[in-house]
Amino acid sequence: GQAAATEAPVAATEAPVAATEAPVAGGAPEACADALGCAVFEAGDVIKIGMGAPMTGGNASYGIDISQGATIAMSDAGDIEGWTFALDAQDDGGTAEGGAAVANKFAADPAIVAVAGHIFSGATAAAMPIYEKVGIPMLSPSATNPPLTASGSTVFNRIAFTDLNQGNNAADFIYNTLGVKKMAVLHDGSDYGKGLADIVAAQFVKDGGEVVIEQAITPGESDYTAVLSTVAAKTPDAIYFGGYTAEGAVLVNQMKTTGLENAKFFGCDGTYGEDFLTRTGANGEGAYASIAPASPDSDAKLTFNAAYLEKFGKEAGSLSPYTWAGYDAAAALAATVKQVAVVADGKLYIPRAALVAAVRSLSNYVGLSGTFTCQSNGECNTDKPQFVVVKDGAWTNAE
Amino acid sequence: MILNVDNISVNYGAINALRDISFTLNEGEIVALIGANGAGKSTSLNTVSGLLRPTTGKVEYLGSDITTVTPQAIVNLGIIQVPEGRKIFAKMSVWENLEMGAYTVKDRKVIQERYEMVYQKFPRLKERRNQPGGTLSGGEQQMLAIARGLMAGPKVLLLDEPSMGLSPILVEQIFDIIQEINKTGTSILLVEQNALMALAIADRGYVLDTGRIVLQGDADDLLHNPTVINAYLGGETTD
Amino acid sequence: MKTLIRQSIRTGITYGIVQIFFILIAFNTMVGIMLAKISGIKNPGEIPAAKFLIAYTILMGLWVGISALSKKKFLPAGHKLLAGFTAGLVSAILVGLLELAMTGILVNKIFIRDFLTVLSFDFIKATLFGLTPVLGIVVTMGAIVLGSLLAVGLNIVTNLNAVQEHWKKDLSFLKNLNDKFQRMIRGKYHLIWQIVGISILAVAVIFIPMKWGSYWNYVFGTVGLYVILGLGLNIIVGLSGQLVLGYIAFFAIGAYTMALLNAPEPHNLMWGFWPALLLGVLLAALSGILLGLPIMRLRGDYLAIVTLGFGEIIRILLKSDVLTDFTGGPRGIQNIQGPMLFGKPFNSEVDFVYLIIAGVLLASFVYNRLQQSRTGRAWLAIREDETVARASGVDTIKYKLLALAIGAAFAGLAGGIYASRNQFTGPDEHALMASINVLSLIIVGGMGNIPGTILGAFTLKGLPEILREFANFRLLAFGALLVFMMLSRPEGLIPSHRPKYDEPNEVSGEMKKKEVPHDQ
Amino acid sequence: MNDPSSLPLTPKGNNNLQTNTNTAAKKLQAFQNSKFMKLLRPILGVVVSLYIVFRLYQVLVVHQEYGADTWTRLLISGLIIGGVYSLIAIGYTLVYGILFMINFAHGEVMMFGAYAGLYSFWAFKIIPIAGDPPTNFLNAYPILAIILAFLIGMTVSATMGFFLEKIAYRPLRKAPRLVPLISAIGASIFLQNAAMLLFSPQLRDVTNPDILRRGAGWTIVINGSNVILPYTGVFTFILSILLLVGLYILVRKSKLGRAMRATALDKKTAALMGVDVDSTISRTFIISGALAGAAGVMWGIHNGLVYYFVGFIPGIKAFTAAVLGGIGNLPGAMVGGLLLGIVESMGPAALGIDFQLKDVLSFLILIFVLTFRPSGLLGEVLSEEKV
Amino acid sequence: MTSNIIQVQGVSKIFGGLTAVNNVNLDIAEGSIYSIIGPNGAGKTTLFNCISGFYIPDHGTVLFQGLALNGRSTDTIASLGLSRTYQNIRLFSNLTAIENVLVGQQPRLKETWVESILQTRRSRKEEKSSLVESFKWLDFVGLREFANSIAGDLPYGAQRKLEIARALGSKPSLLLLDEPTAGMNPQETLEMTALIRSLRDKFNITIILIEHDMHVVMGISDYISVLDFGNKIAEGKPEEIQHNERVIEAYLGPGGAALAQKYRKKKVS
Ligand SMILES: Nc1ncnc2c1ncn2[C@@H]1O[C@H](COP(=O)(O)OP(=O)(O)OP(=O)(O)O)[C@@H](O)[C@H]1O
Ligand SMILES: Nc1ncnc2c1ncn2[C@@H]1O[C@H](COP(=O)(O)OP(=O)(O)OP(=O)(O)O)[C@@H](O)[C@H]1O
Ligand SMILES: [Mg+2]
Ligand SMILES: [Mg+2]
Repeated sequence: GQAAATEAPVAATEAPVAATEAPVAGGAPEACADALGCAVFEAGDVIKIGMGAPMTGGNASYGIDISQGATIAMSDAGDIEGWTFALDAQDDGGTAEGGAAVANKFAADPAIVAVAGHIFSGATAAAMPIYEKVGIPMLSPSATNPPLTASGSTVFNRIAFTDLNQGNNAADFIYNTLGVKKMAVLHDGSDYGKGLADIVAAQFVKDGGEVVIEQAITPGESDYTAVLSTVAAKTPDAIYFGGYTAEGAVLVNQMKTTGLENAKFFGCDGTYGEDFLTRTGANGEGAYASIAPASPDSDAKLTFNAAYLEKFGKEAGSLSPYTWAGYDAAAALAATVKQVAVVADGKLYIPRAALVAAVRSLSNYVGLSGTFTCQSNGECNTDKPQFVVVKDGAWTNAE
Repeated sequence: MILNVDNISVNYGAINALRDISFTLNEGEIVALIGANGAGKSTSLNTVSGLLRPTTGKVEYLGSDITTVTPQAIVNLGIIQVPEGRKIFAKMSVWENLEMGAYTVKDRKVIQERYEMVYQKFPRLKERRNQPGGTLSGGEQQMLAIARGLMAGPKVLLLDEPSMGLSPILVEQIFDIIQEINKTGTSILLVEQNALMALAIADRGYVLDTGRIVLQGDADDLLHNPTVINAYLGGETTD
Repeated sequence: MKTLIRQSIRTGITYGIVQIFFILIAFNTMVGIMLAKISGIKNPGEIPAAKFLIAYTILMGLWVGISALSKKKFLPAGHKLLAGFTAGLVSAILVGLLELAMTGILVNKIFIRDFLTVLSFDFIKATLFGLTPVLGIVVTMGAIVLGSLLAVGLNIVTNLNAVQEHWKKDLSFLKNLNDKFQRMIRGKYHLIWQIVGISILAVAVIFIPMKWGSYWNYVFGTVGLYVILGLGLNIIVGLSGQLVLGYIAFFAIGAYTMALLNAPEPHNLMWGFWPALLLGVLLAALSGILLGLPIMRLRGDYLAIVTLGFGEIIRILLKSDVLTDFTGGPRGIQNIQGPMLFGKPFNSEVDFVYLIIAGVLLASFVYNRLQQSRTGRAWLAIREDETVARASGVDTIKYKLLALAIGAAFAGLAGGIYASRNQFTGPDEHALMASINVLSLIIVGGMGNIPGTILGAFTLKGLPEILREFANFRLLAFGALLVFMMLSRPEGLIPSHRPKYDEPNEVSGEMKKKEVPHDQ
Repeated sequence: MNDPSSLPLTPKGNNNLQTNTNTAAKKLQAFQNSKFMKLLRPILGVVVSLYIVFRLYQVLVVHQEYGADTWTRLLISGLIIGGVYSLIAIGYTLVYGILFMINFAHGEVMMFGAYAGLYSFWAFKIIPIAGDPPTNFLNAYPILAIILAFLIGMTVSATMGFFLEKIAYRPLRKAPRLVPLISAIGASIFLQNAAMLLFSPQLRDVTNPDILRRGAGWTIVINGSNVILPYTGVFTFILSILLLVGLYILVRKSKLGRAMRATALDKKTAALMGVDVDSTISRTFIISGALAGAAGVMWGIHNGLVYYFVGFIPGIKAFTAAVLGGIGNLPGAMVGGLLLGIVESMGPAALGIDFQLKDVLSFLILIFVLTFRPSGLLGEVLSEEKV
Repeated sequence: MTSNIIQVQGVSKIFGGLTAVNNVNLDIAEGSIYSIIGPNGAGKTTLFNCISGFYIPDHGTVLFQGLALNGRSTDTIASLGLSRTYQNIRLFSNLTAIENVLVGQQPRLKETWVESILQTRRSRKEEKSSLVESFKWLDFVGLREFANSIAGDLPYGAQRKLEIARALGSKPSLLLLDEPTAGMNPQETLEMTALIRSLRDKFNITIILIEHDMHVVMGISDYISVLDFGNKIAEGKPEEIQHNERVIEAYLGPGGAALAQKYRKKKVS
């Protein structure tokens, strides 16, 4: 731990309870008097926001991309009377084992006040109980697994778009607005994709439609003609896909050669993005996606995109669809930290319990990827989805 | 002197397998190396072939130093070894094994002639030319090993226990063949457990014991040397 | 002389290429940042100050120089100077050429980042230390040559070769230590020493975890679990010689048995920890036998790929749609409970460390006893030559299945504890890479012995934690270290020895076993 | 020789016979156990076959789920996927056949080949060629561009193969067998991450020349539905057959091939025949690398996506294919690859199970095949070992 | 002593088109030293493989102590008391000599793996006794000093002896030796002959021997069978075989000393 907080050794090695007395002894503000205490920063220290993300392995593009987005948020966040923010992105490989390791590391680091993550649900599930013990609030940009918010955790929140909301609305839209009666439902076998696909399928049947076939594909491949051929044999009017752009684009391309040239493709927020357009080209024309309603191409977003390109040499969104959410999660946390931070005797105190509560009561925070108000269970992005369609090579509003 | 081994020592890790031994082979000679198990006979041959590097001393072939030359280059020079334990390429057919023997020979016609030659010497191999080498009987494998050595057209032939596992009648044939080869101008360094026979056909002999040369001289003299008779001939003599 | 120069040039080219590669992956700024942090700067930013980059460049030069002089202990100083300088210069020229090209990109404002991502203009400027291009290149080359000269000086003054040789040839101090240790606990006062030793160990084991803090407890807990896994796989691969690549499947079976029986979702069975653990161990062993039965005739790599397939089958089934209702699908299972012992619930990392230490001790005990018995020898015989082992009266099928079953049981044990400690398990935990990690750890540590397995587990699971500082260079470094370790110590960090048997003294019945060095 | 009178055996007695017949009864039980082992395989065979027949009956006759058009599509898809697997598997098998070593980094060598192909096409696309309308090198001389891309890809991968062997495997020639495997795994991890850091983790699209557009192909009408036979797929398939035939001739007929086989069987004796073992092994890696490079470029052309992880899954699959066919056996690799491809694409449909389980299916087939033919489909049968 | 320990009844083994062993019958009396000789490729090793269970004969049966061996696995056969050595040495070459012999003891041990873990009294006793025995067998073949050497590093002759020690570990009543003196010099061959003889004399182990060295064969055999092209062409006492025309023609030739004389004459002339 590089943070030179005086209480660092105590907090790092002892159970968190021991932190209670320390700040009080140092003449700290009253807010630090509870069981979780405060994170204390000397002059020149950096306030760290953690992020557990897959930085290596097959899913590294998500971790790298989201952390890059969050990095920009840190420099945009400014300072609290001279104390600046920094992102500490650690590799959790996207797995529970890594998630718990990173969480334990963060929990032992007194300079980490909040975590913008984790990125994958497995890692998040394993990390949650650890943060719970030490009072580090989480704000995940992308962990969408529904039960995460059902376990009664006080620290876990997410700005990821809720699957239930997105799925039910998408099914209604497909059945009612698009008038599709026979649909095939595909997903990539991930908790996100499958979760969404299951919701859509159930709602679609409830609406009165027929799900002609449900199939899971193996992610990471680039030839899905076999699955698509069997899907084609059921002559669906549309295909719903829960998953990400990498596979979604391949599906769209290969639909044209497998007898599905007349079926509509309906994706989700995971398949939305510029990348989908470049990868599908003419094949992508008419493909749908459902996204969290954003202020489309607001000035802030354009600024961000430019900064991202300048800094990382890539168009924002070309590595994953969650860049902006990554920015939002980190930025929202920094903003919340600013709310609760107290400066006294040349030190900065961040009361942990107050921060946990403050994140949970985030309200009407306008980010790049939506406007967030956290519910009591930690769901912060519950707006109705917006439906978009590719028209003349660009995403346009479908309603 | 076609081959001159000068004061070489060879180690396997900590084990000294050869300690300062020297021997020579003259043009057209048969020289026998005899000695108990583990005396270092095979080690000597492997050193000449370049498979092992001596820690001291040198090996000379026709006057030039070949101590650090690679095994394949040594083969190209015409020094061919028929290794101990046959070392047949088990999954290659008899024919392919022979073809490997002629690996360094460029001329197809020469190879063809040599085929005829070895098939004539070992008709059994001709019968079995498409059988995988690994399924041959022990003795058949030994024939193949020798035949494979001949395919290269050696100038110096290093034979490591060529009579091992052969039936008595074949042993006779093998020794006949060795002499025949020798007559066509190939110098032969012969390692044998069958010391009696080896010394019988050899011009000169060396006796190795735990990595040292303990006796050397004319083959006939060695045959009558009481030490040799007791230790290596099992008390048996030819007279 | 000529060969010396040629060798040095070759070294220079090799390391020049390595340095170019490092720059193209921005390893220089990464190291620069670390140097800055070491020197006390708390927030060095994305691109470190020029002095740190210069320091990095000198370090690179030092590396070139050391490498050029390795294995050249007995050269005269002049020759060393020549060799070091040549190598340094050659690599400096190569790096200079790269920087020249980078300057071209900078000056002509070419956007090349689609091909090579890191080459942003800022980065190029930083690599040139913020100086003018010409000056930057000169400084770079100078720094590299300076580094290599430093290496020459170091080489002359100190004996760097000794360090390398130590690493390569003998970790003999470890062996000496062990010998001393053995003598102590078997010698005259062995009882006293044993009591003292055990109490010290017990005190250490009980109190140290309390001091570590939860992060290191977590890390060492994981290491401990991998020791158990390593011992299990050692029985299968190291002793009985069956190359199993899907070993983590048994771990998954243990973990899922624990999860399904003990967690509220999806079945709400709420078994206790201990019965669930026991059942997990048994099921893992059983699945080892079931996997073994049809493939007993397979050898070597055929076995490897089949078991790899088995691992994948288990993983895919766990997350598949068909079994979602039963296994929780891709979401995995949460809220797995810890054990109760003497009325105290286990819920912190520290508690689990004790549990894991107990597991490691149990596994080591079983492993050790088996290895030194008839069973262990039967396995070794199978490993060496299955056909002959069989003809010598070893029921090879029985013993191979036994090895699979016991090895799998170890994995089941580790899996159960793991799931309970993390309170979560999901299908992607049990992917191929995890199996490969276990296999690597037993080979890196030294196959077939307990200390090797422990050291291997520390290396394989501890090293990536230490390498965390390297961020996304972490696995790159890890891969390189894996290759390096194999090249420099192919027998593993602690090579196995064949036990030495003395003829038993029939009167006292005392049996002694000592170790003799042996390369397998 | 020592005095043997104190030896454990009962001298001159018939006790031996006694104890032996006593144990004989017990051993008879063991015998029955082994009989069970022997019956296991036929039973397994019958059960599995019956199940497959039953499922096929259900899918094909009872439900008639898919028509001829679908089956044709599935077959085409399977053959193409299989062709790619074969191409990678050949490289695996070649190295395995010589060093008995699983070159775990083969998939990564292929990945670098794929990047080389990708970048070549990009570069060709940038080079302008005047004309009406103005075009670029890629589309003006597509055949040349493709050949060049292959050459570049194969050179890059061959060089990598060469250095991989030299740095990571050669020093381990005498080490225990698993050691080079771990070294290979380390190399594989290293190369993956090196590519990720060099080229960024982004997924890239390969720009094909227009004549080889992805998705375009010959159209066959079956059951009134258009079945497309994609150009890229056919290209892939033909290329892998050509490379296989060429390689087979090389290994079976050429002197290098014979040296390779001899080296595989016994390095020391091969050296005694005049074979340069080091250079033979180097050349093997160069050839295997070149094949991986070709596979990589091919992968880019047909599948379109290139990223740092692209070699991993095909690498595993290809290895499976090589084993299925009998590892070390070139035609075996081809057969294994094609079979695997077909099982993956047609298997789930034919048996009426989820496509998600296609890998389960292929590994089950692998286990099943190896249960009956322990050395793969075309591997030599080790029925009775000569001792 | 007169009962037949092993009966080979009409055994044939065919490889592809090649009949390696053709309808061979052998009756081998308990306690005898029985040699099988014949030209290279006659089928001797193949016959051994059929007896010891490596090959399943295409025709015929092998009865061991009245029990049919057909189709039994080699480990079962070994536990019945039939051990062998190999023409091409097959030791566990990375294990020490003593460990090799310990493995040879496997069929007589009863210790189960559970007992191994718990180290019950029985298992400790058994471990100890098997170690004692192994050392005695090593002593017997003269390899006591090599007990803790790696088997693969031993000299060739020592490896052959070690194979015998390993085979003896299971207290066999029948021992098959495939060319035990191959690669040994005459002196060592004499020692080996004495060793084989003492095995029979002291421990009543029946021995079947394949050998090309006629000194050995004629010196110690009670009875000899001759194979040629898979067929048994002759059998009888050593003296009978030595003078059998057909055997001399197919196999024996003029004999070692006579041969040597022949060459020496050639050389002199
Ligand atoms: N690879 C090896 N590793 C260690 N020691 C070895 C090795 N090869 C041979 N030795 C040892 O070196 C010594 C000489 O062995 P060598 O094989 O040369 O003997 P030899 O005279 O050919 O014996 P034989 O008649 O048994 O073939 C022996 O003590 C042997 O144990
Ligand atoms: N597995 C096999 N496949 C094909 N042919 C074989 C096989 N095993 C042995 N043979 C052939 O059967 C014949 C008999 O072989 P065997 O090994 O029994 O001979 P042998 O009598 O032991 O000869 P030697 O004294 O030379 O060892 C040989 O011609 C051999 O080539
Ligand atoms: Mg020898
Ligand atoms: Mg034989």
